[in-house]
Amino acid sequence: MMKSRIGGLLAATTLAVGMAGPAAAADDTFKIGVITFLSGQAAESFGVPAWNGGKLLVDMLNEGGKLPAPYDKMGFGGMKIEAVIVDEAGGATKQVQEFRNLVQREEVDAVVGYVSSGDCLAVPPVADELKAFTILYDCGTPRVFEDGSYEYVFRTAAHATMDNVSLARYLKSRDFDVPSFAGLNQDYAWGQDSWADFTGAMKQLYPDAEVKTALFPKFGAGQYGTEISALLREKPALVHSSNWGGDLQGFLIQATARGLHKRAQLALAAGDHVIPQLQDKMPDGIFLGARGVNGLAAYARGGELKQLTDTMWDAYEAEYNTFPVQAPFRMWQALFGLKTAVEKAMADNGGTKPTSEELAAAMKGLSWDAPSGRIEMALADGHQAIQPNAIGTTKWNADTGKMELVDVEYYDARCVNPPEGMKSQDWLAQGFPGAECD
Amino acid sequence: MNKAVLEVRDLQKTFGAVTAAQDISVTVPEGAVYSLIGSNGAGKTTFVNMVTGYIKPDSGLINFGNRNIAGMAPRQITRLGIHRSFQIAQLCAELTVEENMLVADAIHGHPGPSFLRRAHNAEARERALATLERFHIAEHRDRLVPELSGGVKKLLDIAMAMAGETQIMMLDEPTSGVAADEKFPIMDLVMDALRSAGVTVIFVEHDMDIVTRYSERVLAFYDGRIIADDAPGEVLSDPEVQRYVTGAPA
Amino acid sequence: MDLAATILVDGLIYAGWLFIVSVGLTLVFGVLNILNIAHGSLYAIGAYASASMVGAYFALGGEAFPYGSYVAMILAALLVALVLGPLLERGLLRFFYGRDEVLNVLVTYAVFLILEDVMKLIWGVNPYFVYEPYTLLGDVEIGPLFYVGYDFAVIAAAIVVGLAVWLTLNKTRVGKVVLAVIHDSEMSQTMGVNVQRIYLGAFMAGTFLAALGGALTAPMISVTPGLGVNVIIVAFAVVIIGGLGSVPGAAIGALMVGISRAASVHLMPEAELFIIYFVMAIVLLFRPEGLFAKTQARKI
Amino acid sequence: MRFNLLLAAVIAFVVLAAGSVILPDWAMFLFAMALAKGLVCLGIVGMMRGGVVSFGQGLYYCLGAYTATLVANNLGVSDIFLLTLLSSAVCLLVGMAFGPLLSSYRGIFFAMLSLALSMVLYGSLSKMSFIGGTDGLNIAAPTFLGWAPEGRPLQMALYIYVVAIVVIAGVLMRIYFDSERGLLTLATRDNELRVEYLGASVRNVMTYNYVFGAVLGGIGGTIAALALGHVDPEFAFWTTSGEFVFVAILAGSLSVPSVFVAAIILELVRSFSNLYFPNTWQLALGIFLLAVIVVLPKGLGSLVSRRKGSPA
Repeated sequence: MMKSRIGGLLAATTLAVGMAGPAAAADDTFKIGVITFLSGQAAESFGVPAWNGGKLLVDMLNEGGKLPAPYDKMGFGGMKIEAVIVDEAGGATKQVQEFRNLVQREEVDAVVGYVSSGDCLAVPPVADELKAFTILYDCGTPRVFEDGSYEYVFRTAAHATMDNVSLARYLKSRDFDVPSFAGLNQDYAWGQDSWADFTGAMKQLYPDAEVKTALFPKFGAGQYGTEISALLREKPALVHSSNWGGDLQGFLIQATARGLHKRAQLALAAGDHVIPQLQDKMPDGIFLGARGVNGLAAYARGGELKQLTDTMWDAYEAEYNTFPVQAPFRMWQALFGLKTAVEKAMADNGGTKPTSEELAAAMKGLSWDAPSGRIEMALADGHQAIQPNAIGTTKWNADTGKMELVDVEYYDARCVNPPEGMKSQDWLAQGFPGAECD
Repeated sequence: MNKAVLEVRDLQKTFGAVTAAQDISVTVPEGAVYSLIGSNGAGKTTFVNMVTGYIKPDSGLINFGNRNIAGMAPRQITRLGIHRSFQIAQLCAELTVEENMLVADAIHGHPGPSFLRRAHNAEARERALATLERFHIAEHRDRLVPELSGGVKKLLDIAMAMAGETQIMMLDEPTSGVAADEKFPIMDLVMDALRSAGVTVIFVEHDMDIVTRYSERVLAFYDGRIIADDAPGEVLSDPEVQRYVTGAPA
Repeated sequence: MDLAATILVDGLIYAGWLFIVSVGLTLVFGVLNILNIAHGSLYAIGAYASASMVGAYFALGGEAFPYGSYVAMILAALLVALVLGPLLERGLLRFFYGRDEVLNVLVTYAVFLILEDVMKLIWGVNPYFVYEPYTLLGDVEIGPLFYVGYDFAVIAAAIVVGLAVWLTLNKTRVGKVVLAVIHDSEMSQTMGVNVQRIYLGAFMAGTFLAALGGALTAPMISVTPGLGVNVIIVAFAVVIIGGLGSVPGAAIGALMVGISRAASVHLMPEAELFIIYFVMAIVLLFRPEGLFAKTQARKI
Repeated sequence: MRFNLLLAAVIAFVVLAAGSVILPDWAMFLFAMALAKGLVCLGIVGMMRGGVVSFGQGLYYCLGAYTATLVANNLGVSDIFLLTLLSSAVCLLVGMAFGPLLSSYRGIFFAMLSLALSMVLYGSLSKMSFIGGTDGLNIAAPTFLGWAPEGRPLQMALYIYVVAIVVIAGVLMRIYFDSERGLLTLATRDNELRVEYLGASVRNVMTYNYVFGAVLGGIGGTIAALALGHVDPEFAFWTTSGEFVFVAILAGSLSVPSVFVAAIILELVRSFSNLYFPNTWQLALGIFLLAVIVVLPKGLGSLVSRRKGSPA
C-alpha cells in the first residue's frame, strides 16, 4: 500500500504548511512587498537601480526630516516602512504565485512592483481577487488598463506610448528631415509595441517617410553584426530602437564601431539608462528619452522641483557613486505616491493604518510631485498616471568627463499621453485628438 | 518430403565492398530441421537476418506462405510466423523472467495487448508459467535477467520466441555462451519442444557434434555463398567444406 | 555590395562565433556523453573573466601595447578552464558517467543555475565593458559597408580553433586515443587507455573553448547577467544539426545556421527567430542523428 | 488488487481534498499549481517508462493553456469542464500529429527535437501580437457547471477540481502502467529489438505514450491557466519544460503519487528560496536539484515502492 504511505507524506506536508503562520505587520509599521528584477538582464538596467533608489528613499523616510515638504514627515504617516523584496525573474506564472505569497503569507499592506509588461498584465486580476492594494511602478504596456479595469491596482508611471510619441514630436519640433527610417527592436512585446507606436506617430507627423526595414533581433541576442549590415545597406535617415540594457549597449558598441551613427540618426526611446555605463562610448548627437523626465533630463530641468530632485540625486550619487537614471526615478514616484495616498487616507480615517479599500479610494485620481515632475492619476478612471516627458540629444563634455543632455525638449503630460477614455492605438491612428501641447 | 514452407531465391546483399550474400537459394520443407555452418563472416547470420527482416536484401525473393517477405519489417515477419532467437539472448534486463514471458504473452494475446488488462493477470501468468515449465526454467521466474546463467538466458530467449504461432524458428547459435556440459541438455530440451510443436527449425551452429546430432540437412556457407546443401554426413565430408568451414583434415 | 556577398560575409562572421561556442559542446558530448547545459554559463564566465583581465591589463599600463589585451583574453579563457574544468569534472560530473543522458542534462542544468548566481556573487549585476580590443584592428571597407577588423579576427580564430582541434584529434597520439574513446569508451578502457585523464582533458578543452567564445565576444557587448541562456540554445542547435560529437559537424552546422540566419535578417527579418529550428528540423527529418553522427549498426 | 487501487484513490482524494479546509490561501494556490504541473510531469513519467524523456512538454502545457484562454475569451465559454475537454482534444490531435514523427527518435535526440517543437510554439506565440505576443493574455475565472464562485470558494472549487482530475488521471495512468501495454512499454525501454521480434511495434508504443503525455500536458496547462488567470508564451519556454523533467526525475518512474509529491516539494522549495534568498534562489534551487539526483537516483518513488524482485 505505497499509495497510502505517500498519502501520509502528503497529509504531513499539508499540515506542516497549514501550521506555518505568517507574521502580519504591526500597526506602527507599513509593510510593502517590492518586486523587481534582481537577476537576469533587466536587473542591472532597471531592477537593481530601482531598488537601490527605493531602499535609499525608504531609509530617508524612516529617518524622517531628510526631504523637503510635503515629504518631511517620518515614514508613511508616521508608520515605519518595512520592505520585503522578491526577484521578478522567472516569468508571469511565478510572479502570480509570488504575489499571492506576499499578500497571503507575508500579509504585506501594499505591493509595489513589476518592470515586465507580462507581469503587469498577469498580476492585476489576482490583486483585485485578493483585494490587495498594488502599485505597478515601471512597466510600459498600455494594455493593462486599456484591456481591463481594476479596483485595487494603480500604475504610477505613464505607459509607453508617451515615449515614442515624444520621440516623433522631437524630430518634428527640431525640423529633422526624415525621408526614411528603420527600426531595430527586441523581439518581444516591448520592442514590438514600441515600434508600432513609433511608426504610428510617424505616420501622423511624417506621412511621407518610408519604412526601410523593421528588424527584431532576439531578446538578449548580443550579436548585431548582421542587423547592422542590413541597416547600413538600407541607408535609412533614422534608426529607431527601444532596446534597453545589455541589448542596447551591445548594439551601440557594435553600431558605432561600424559607423552606423554617422550614416543614420539614432533615436532611442528609452536609452538614458546606459549612459552611466557607456560614458564617452555613447556617441554624441543621439536623440534619446528616459521614459519620463528622469535622470539627466530631470537634473537639467530645474524649476520648483529642483530641491526635491537634487536631494534625491545627491543622496543617490553619494550612496552609489553614480547618478540615478530612469529606474530609481520611477520607483521614487511610486513611493512618493504611496506616501501621499497613505497619508491622505489616514487624514480621512482618523489616523489608523488604512485598509486596501481606503488606500484605493485615496489613490484614485491623486496627483503629487516627484523628482520626475507632477504625476497625475488621470487615465483609466484615476488608476493610470500621466507624467511629463523629455527628449534630448547626447553630448559628451570632455572637461567634466560627463555626458550631458542638450537641446532638451520638455513635453507636457497631456501633449504626449492620450486623453481619458481613449485607447492609445486609436489616439495615434486618429492623429492625437485632444493633445494639449504648448 | 513435405511441401516447402520457406523458399529463398537468389538473395544478394553487399555491404560496401563486402559481399555478404551471393545467389543464396534454399528450399526448406515443413517440419524440417536445418543447420547453417560456416566460419565467422561467411554469411550465416546475414542469411538469418535477411529472412527475419533485420537486413533488407539487395535483391532476391523470400517466399513464405504464398508471399514474398523480403524487405518486410521484423515485426511483420514475426506476425506471419517466422520467429527467431539471438546469438546474444535478447531479453529485458530490468524485468523478471516471468515478466519477460508476460511481455511475449501480451503481444500474442488476442486481440493484442490491452491498456486495461493487468499484465500480471491470472490466465497470462498461468500460460507464462506453462511455457517456462516446458523449457524447465520455471524455478527462475522471479529472478532478474542479469542474475541468470547463460543457458537459462538462451532458453528464455527461445521460450519468448515460442509464445506466438510459430511456423519457422530460426536459432542463431543456440549454444553460444552456454557452458560446455549444458549444451546437449539444452539442445535436447529445445529441439523436443520445437518438434512437439511441429515447428520448422533452422539453426546456426559452430559445434559440429550438435550439427550432426540434431539437423537433418546442413547448409555450408563460405564467402556469402552456399557451398554445400545436403545431409550432415555428406556435407561434413565434402572437401571444400572441410577446407573452408570445419578445418578438419581432408 | 551585392546582397549575396553581404549575406555571405555576415553569415561567416556569425558562423565563426557559433563554431567556437559549439565545438567545445560537441567535444564534451563526444567524449563524456554529457550534453552540457552549463556550457552557456562557462561562456558567460569566459566573458566576465576576459572583461576583468583586459580591464586589469589596461589598468596596469597596457595602453603602451594595446595588442597585449588579446593575450589577456586568451589567458582569461585558459584560467577559467584550469579552475572550473577540474572542479566540475572531478568534483561532480565523474559521478554521473554511464548514467542516463537525459539525467545528465539535468545535472548540468543544476550546474547552470548555480553558476548563474555564482557569477552574480563574483561580478555583481553591473555590466563590464572592454571595447579596446574591438576597435583595435581598424575598419574593413567592403563596397559601401564597413566591417570591424575584429569581426574577421573572430573568423580567423574560428578557423584556428577548428584546425587545432582537428589536427590534435587526427594527427597526435593523444588525439587518436580521444577519438577511440569517442567511438567506444568501454572498449578503450579494456585496451588500457586511461579514460579518466582523457575525460578530464576533454572537459577542460571544452571549458576552454566555451570560455574562449565568451572571451572573444566580451569586447563587442556589455557583459551582464543572463548572458549564457541565449547562447546555449543556438549552440545546441548547431551541435544537433552537425551530429553530436562530430567536430566537422559543428563546423558545417555553424555555417548552415550562420548563413541562413544572415539570409533571413536581410531578406525576411520576421523569420529570424525560427530559422535555426527550421534548419534543425529539416536536417533531423532526413538524418535523425544529425549530419555527421556516427551511425552504428547493432550486433545481434 | 483493483480494490486496493480504488481504496488508495479514495484515500488520496480525501487527504488532498482536506487541504481545501486546512491549507491557508497561498498554500492552496501553490498546491493547485503544483498538482496541475504534476499532471504534465505524469505524462513525462509515462514516456520515461518507455525510455525517452521529453524536454518539450511545455508545448502541450502551453497549447492547452492557450486553447482554453482563446476559447474562453473569444467564444465566451467559461465552464471549466468544457474548457478542459476542448484543450485536451486539441492536444490529443497535435500529439497524434507529432507522435509518429517523434517516435523514431531516442535519447538526447528525442529530448532535443521535442524541445525544438516547443520552442517553435514559443517563438510563434511571441510573434503574434494580436494575441498578446510575449505579454500573453488574461483569462477570467472559470465557472463550474453554471456556478460562478469568487474569492476563497473559487480557489477551493478550483483546488478540488484539480485534486479530482489528479486522482482520476493518477488512477488511469496506474492502470495503464500495470497493464499489458504498460509492461510492453517497460520492455521497450529495455530492449526494443526484442519487442520488435515479438511482433509488436515499438513506434506504436512510443506514440501512445507521447499522445498520453500530450493530453495530460494540455489538461495541466488548462488548469494552470485558469488558476493563474494568465497565459504567456513562457509556458512553452525550455526552462518551463526543464522544470517538468526535473519533477519527473525527482519522482522517478516507479510511483504515480510521488510525481505529485515531487511537484509540490519543488514549488515549496522554489517559493521559499525565492523569498529567503531573493538574490541566490537559483543557486539554492540548483543545489537542491543536485542533491536530489545524488541522494535519490531512482526518484522519490524508490523510497516507498520497490519493484518486486529488484535488487535492493
